[in-house]
Amino acid sequence: MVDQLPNLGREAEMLAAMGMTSIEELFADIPSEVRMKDDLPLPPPQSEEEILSDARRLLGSNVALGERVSFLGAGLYRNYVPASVFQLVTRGEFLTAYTPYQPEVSQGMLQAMWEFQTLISELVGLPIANLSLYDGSTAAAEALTCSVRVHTRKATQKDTVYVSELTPPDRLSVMQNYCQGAEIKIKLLRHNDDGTLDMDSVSDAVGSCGVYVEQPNPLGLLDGGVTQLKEILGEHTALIVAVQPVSLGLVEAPGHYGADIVVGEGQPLGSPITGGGPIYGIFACSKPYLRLMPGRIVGRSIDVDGKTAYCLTLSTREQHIRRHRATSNICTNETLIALMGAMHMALLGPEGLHDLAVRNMTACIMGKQKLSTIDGVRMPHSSGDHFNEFAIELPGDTKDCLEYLDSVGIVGGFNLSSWYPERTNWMLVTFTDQTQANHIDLLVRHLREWISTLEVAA
Amino acid sequence: MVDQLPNLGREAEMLAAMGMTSIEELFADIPSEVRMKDDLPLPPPQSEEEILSDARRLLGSNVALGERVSFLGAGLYRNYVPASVFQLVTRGEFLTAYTPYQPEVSQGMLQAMWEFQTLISELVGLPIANLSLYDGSTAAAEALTCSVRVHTRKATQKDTVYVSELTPPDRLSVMQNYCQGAEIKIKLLRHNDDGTLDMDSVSDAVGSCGVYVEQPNPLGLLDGGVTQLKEILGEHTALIVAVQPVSLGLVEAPGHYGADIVVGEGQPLGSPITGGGPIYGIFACSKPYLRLMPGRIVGRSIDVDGKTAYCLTLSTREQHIRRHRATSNICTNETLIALMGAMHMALLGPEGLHDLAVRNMTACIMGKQKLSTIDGVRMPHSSGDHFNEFAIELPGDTKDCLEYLDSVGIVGGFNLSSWYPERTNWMLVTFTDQTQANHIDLLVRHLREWISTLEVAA
Amino acid sequence: MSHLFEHNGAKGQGYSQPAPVLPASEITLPSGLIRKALPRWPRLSEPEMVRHYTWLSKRNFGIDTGFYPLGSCTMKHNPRVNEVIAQIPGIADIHPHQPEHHLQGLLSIFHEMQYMLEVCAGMDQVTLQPVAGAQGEFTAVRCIQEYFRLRGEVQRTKVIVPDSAHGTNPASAAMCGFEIVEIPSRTDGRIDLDALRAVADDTIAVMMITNPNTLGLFEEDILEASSIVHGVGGQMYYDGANFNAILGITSPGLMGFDAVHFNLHKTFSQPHGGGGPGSGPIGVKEHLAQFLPGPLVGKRAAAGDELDAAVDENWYHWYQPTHSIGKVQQWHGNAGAIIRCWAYYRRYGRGLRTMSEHAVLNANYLRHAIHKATKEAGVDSLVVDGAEAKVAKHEFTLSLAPAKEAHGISAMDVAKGLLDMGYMAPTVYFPLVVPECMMVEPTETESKDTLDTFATHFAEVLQVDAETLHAAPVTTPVRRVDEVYAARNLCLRHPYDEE
Amino acid sequence: MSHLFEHNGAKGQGYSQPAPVLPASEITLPSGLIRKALPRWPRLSEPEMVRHYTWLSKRNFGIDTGFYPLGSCTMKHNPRVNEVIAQIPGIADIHPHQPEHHLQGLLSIFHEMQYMLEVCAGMDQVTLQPVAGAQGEFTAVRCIQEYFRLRGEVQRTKVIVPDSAHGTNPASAAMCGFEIVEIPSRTDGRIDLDALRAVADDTIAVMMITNPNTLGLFEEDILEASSIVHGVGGQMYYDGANFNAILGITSPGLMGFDAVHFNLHKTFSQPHGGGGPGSGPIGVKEHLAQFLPGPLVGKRAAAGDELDAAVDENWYHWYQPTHSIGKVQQWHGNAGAIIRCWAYYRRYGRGLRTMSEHAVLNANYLRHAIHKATKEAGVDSLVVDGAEAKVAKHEFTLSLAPAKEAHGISAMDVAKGLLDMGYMAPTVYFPLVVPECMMVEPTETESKDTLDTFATHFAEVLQVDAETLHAAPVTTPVRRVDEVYAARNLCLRHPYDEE
Ligand SMILES: Cc1ncc(COP(=O)(O)O)c(C=O)c1O
Ligand SMILES: Cc1ncc(COP(=O)(O)O)c(C=O)c1O
Repeated sequence: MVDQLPNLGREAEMLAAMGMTSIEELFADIPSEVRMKDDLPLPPPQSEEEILSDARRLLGSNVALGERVSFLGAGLYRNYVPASVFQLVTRGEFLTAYTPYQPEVSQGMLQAMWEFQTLISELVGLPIANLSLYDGSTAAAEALTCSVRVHTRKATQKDTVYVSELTPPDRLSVMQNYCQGAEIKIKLLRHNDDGTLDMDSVSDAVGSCGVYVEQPNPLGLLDGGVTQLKEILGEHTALIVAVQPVSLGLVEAPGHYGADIVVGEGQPLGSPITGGGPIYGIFACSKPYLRLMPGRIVGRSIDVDGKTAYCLTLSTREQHIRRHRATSNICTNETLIALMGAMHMALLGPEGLHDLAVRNMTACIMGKQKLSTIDGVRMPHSSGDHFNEFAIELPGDTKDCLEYLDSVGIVGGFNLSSWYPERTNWMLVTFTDQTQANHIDLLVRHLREWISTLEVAA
Repeated sequence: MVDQLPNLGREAEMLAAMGMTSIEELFADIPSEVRMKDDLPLPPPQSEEEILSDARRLLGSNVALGERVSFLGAGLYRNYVPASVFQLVTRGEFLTAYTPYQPEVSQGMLQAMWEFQTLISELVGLPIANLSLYDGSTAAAEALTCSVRVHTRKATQKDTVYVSELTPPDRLSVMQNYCQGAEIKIKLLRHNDDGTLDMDSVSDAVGSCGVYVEQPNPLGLLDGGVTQLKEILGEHTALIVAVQPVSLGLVEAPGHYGADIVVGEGQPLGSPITGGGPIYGIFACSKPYLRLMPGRIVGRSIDVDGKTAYCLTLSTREQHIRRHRATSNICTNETLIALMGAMHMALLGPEGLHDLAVRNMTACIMGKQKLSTIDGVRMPHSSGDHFNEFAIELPGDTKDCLEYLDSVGIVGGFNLSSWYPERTNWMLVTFTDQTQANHIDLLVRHLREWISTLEVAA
Repeated sequence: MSHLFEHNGAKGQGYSQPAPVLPASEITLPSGLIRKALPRWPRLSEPEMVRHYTWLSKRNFGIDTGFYPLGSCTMKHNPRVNEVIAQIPGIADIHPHQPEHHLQGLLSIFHEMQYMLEVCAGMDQVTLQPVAGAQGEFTAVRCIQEYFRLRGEVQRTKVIVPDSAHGTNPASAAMCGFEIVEIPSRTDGRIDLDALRAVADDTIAVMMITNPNTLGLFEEDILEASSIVHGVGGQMYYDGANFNAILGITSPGLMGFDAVHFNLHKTFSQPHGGGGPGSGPIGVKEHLAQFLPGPLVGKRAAAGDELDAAVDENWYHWYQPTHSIGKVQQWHGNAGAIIRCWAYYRRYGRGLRTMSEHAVLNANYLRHAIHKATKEAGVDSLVVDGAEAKVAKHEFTLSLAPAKEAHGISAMDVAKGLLDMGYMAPTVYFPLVVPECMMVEPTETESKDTLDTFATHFAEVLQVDAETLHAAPVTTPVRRVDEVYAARNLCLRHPYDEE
Repeated sequence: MSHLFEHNGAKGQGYSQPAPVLPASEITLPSGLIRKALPRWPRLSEPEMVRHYTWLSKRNFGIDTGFYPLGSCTMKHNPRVNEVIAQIPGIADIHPHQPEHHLQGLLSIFHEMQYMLEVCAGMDQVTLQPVAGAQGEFTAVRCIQEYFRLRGEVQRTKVIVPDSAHGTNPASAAMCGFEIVEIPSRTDGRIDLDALRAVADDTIAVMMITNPNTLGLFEEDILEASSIVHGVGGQMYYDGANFNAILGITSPGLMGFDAVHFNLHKTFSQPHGGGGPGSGPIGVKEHLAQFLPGPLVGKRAAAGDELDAAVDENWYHWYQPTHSIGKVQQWHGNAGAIIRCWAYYRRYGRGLRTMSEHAVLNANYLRHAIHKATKEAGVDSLVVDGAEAKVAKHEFTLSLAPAKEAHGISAMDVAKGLLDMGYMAPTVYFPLVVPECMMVEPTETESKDTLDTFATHFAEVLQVDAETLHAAPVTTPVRRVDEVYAARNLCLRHPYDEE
């Protein structure tokens, strides 16, 4: 620890300057009743080398996806992040800064975030983007409360929002937690057997404050119906669309078919999965939502010399000004990860985004082509187009199948029964830019083998 | 490759501005007789991802020492380089700069190198240090030619230097290459059976231009005799001592016992082994050698406002000014690696250097203690003190032994027969700050096992 | 180039990628789903991108570039090995849905972090899920809300928050649907027990406090406050933003709190990254543990067939608290930040107390040094301490009210003057109870020399005439930024040709 | 803190380490060997160290911070993935003495690099051992020396070097013991065939040339020069510093050279690191191959028991050339640099020619743009081209002689003026054949926009009055540095108290 404390060994000198003789005097104001009597029951201090070696041992025992052939996605996508992104984002000036309260010495981060806002705005087709929420789930949750704040006055279904029934329960749970304080009712939108939204069910949502759907949906399906929703819902219900941002290199931007708010897990742009965090939540909206939206936002301004300068703006929405009437409690957000996103987007450029989307989508198409050759594997939504992933129905229990694949070194996919308990034989298989043709062949081979063991057992 | 060429796709526009229509016009001055007729017989361009993946595959197939228990040193020592060193040295301002020809915008590197000179100067106990040579061997070679330049006029053994007979042949070969142009005769100094320098042999060197010895010597031995050499040699013969710099946390600095030039492999301070390069060569000397020494050097100066400023100085010694009368041909050197050294030294501080030396030396002592318990293993120089390493004599062929150890995952040490062909059963075993007690136990156990297989075979 | 969007290289100038596994022509999206026009992103080659972000970084101030005494934010040094650790594939490249036997290393670290935070805070159970302090507050208040719901105490609709509290406290409580009862602080920012007694009744669910408070003073009456709130059946919530002052010396548990959040990015040095990411675990007493968001990490002896994947003799596993409120982040929180904070805590281990001692030593030393330097410079009449207290904790406040009165120099002027001297400015105008406030937190990782020099420079700034200071900063990449202009002329994205 | 040695924390303030495996008391060195006083190194904590070097870095100019048109140095962008690759343990953590079956990956890359350089240079055998261009020159001249020794041509004691050559050329030849015969260049820096003929006789061992030459012009008479030297039995040596101009278009082999060095750090973008490291492989024709320093990497079909450790169907192995001169670096050269350069070459593969085309395109475009901009600004009379040639190759020279004459503005003044505009200055006063010379090499990784802006700024600098320019730079961390003072008042290390 000495390497972190420059004044270790100088205590006496410093205390003497204050006319004191012991550190204890500095804590005289802490009553003895609340004092800790014993040392903390923790291990002794370690040196950098020892910590690193423990970290290597412990984290080394985790199975990193890169060591395996992996088909696990379900909301987080292993993508390649260019080397320059890491090297630039760890520059101390970015890494060790705080929220840019003093804009004069924080122009770098402020401008980078203003550029990030522009990149996201262009990506999703909406004029406004904030500089990140915690993740896709909190972005979705904040979108719901935001839609209620904007629309509930004129809504016929007051304090009510509709959410696709396919929404993963963990995401839905976050929404519920965020919505319960404002007493918002969350109702579910049904889907058809082919995976598409049930348009009758959508009609029920007319007059509510907001409708939340995902495109691609949680099972990877690209649903043409989603582009029709705004027409059905009209202007007094917020259409909230959650996206996999990379898909927007091929798929129409929700802002272009009427979405009022676009949210999403920003992770596939610029960030490794990192066990699910830190990642960043995308939040973009149209003008009517601006003053009731959550999160920080950067504006372009001028300095006293008239020079272009950037600063945080519209902070009267925020907790540090408006306190309990704030549009959100968010303070620390995910700026640095959003910065990685910005860097990745800057490197990709429009055509690069397109290429990346093509790589993801063609890998998925190849997956569909090859998996469809397996006897016993059914594709419930095979009629649609998929991005990154699709559901399959197996001739046996998904848990068994995943364990079998694990035993041959394949991370097989996601067990959909943990989202939809009745679907014990469903599995979500994911393909990304990192998927190679031979990975898919390996999966096919071992799925076949697993199925043959079932047949033997039967 | 497109990501590296900003003007790809803009060729026509740029050519047009020059009144040209094809790239070919820019090469009109290259006669057709010397034109390449065919495309280069090389593979197609690759993307960053593909290159990285090939690099991971190819380099991943190498056996990194960290994957094994290793006792291989013999001039390069695997040490721990603090994390901050890598993060700071790769900052673009350092990494992508060139030699500081324009001092006004290169103060960072200039000052860091001036500080490096001071750190080395203090470390070895001599007033002058340059800002690196290529490696320990070229530093040693340049020290020899430097000693001749300084002393040959008054020397009784003109153009003659003496070098310890233990000097590893690869290092000696570099010296020979550097010395032959100036027609310098390299004679050998003998060693006693206990590994120490033969002092009679040293007397032969009186009147020569320079004497080169290593402390610790190539077999790890710390030789008290080395501290007596200057007295024997007198002022007209340069005493050149090569050091393992970490040892100077415990062992007397050569400058303090009369060395005129200190050289060494800087690598153990700040640099990973990296297959033997880039590393950096230390070169320090006393005043009389200053104007005839090789390499760049930084001086403290002032700017027009009288502010402290740094710049390259004494460049009239160098090839870009003095051309064929230069003291060396060196131009590009190892500045960035020396910077890593400076950072490591700055982090260590005096006590940290001492601690690091203690860790290296006690590991070596433990190695001696434990290996000495093995029947059949002889320690030819056991009476002396060792730093990092010592030689053992085995009851069988070292090559066999190393192969056996390799088969159980141990990088056993260095086969001394490749330096001293007659010593087929000698092995140099190395212990560093990274050596753990259980590593040594493992070595002992497997050496015993190997020896027992010999006995069975016999 | 002044901004990213001025770069517009030829098509395909971006980052080059390997070919797709199938030709793009295999994609047959219906036209309604096909994107018509790609985003108008810039086109940069790698050299241009590297230079752009290097340039931006040089226009940004971080701890690495200078002293950052931003009160309440604990801008301490971020050890570099932690960044190396966070890049190990066993954390960077793992998926939260992998099976437990793929993640024993991660789970064991999570378990160790839960335990460490529990013993440091004197709490019974910690969850690592919340990803920032504010989310921790929200999560804990949600848990307490469910606790009361289950007990049928639905009349508890109010949360008490001192007026000096951080804005996230009332915002988080309001998000849960509570009514906020703001009580005035005393002039030293300390809690006014009478004001508390006046509002304490059985409609109170929670009281939220920071200790040391936002003036950097320890609430000596904290046990009394706790007993008032507990007396009416309410719960005590500890805002852990100032935990750096008391670690190993006292704990929220000993002070009578029922729940607490940690700002790991402050106390345990996850780099702040220009505004995030953070990590905001919460700890609670036994009676609240069943309401925490899940899953939590438990451990039990490893079974024989588990030993292969185990990291020690234990098996670490996820489990759900029985009455869990559900989730507040979809995954397992900011795992990457937690790993860094684990590496940070390991450096100190049981010696964490030393960290807090030095944080408090440095703060008091700097407070002393500033008063000494201003006295020696004869400008001590221009600045007074924000509180009359012999000792501060890890931060302290100054009031520039006298300077304002005498010379028209505001706290903001002094802040901008300090920027010109190469410092980040302390927090200004917070807390509001101190007029023309500057809130100074040096942290334990600043050297005595830095503190001495800062004190001298602070005194120097006070000697600058008002006109010059109003014009400060002059040495920064831009000069004083017009925040009103920004709000009046909203420009939240590059306007392209629309300007 | 203005320098490292002002940091003097308490004892043990450095980087903390694990305990040694045995107590220090086990060390029993005789007193004569024990160090009496530790070096007077500074004592810094990690936060202080990080801030110190961050601060220093901010006072340094690199390619990442701005345009770096330093002629002859090829300051191109350094792709970032190469740095990631160089940190892979399979290169960073390997020892040159490991057995071949531990290093098949490394050896295969070395083999590929030997091959790639051979085909690019039109040579028969490459060694990667020399660690810089100058060492490459030395090594090649040594090989030629041994070649002649073996042939008994000991009368060849001279090396011809044009007066425009880089200083390392004569220095390297002199180190080998050769006498230097300097021949004058023509005014365009090109070789004077008559001057060459005048000195060419059977005492000549080698002629060393760069092509394109130091003025950036292609030596159109190169075949004639080669045949003159070969005619008297001498060898032709190609200084590869300017290889970036011709890769894939022509080759030293086609031009009649017998030996060549590569500055991998220039052409193949090992970052220059403030002065190094570099890598200076050499290539030679068949007749010289046996003299190369060893070991070289060869390949053969892998045997059955080797396939486990093999990276493909081949076995890569070290071998010694029969008449090897021995070694010039103790290990295998700068392996870490070679790996980076391998990664660099792989980006282009057979498309390396495009790289050279763009290097030449950019240089000619910039040359054109500067003349256009100075013309438009009406200051074209102040600067003329260093050579009368329709096209330059990858660099070009300008002469500020008219500016000097007309206004007393020297090349150095213009250089310093450019620093004030945020650029690294071009190389100045080299080559000497151009009066008041500036040597400009933009490289292929600069955008057209950067070149255009630089041209405009260049013209602007020429419009600044002489007095102002003499005082430049004013915006840099320090102003014009007194190099004479430095040499007269030698201060080569921190003086401690001795000052
Ligand atoms: C006192 C206090 N409480 C709560 C918070 C909110 O924490 P976070 O920013 O991590 O959400 C802060 C952050 O600045 C704080 O200073
Ligand atoms: C023309 C020329 N030749 C040779 C060299 C020497 O190469 P190095 O610096 O790699 O030793 C240089 C380096 O600047 C050069 O420009």
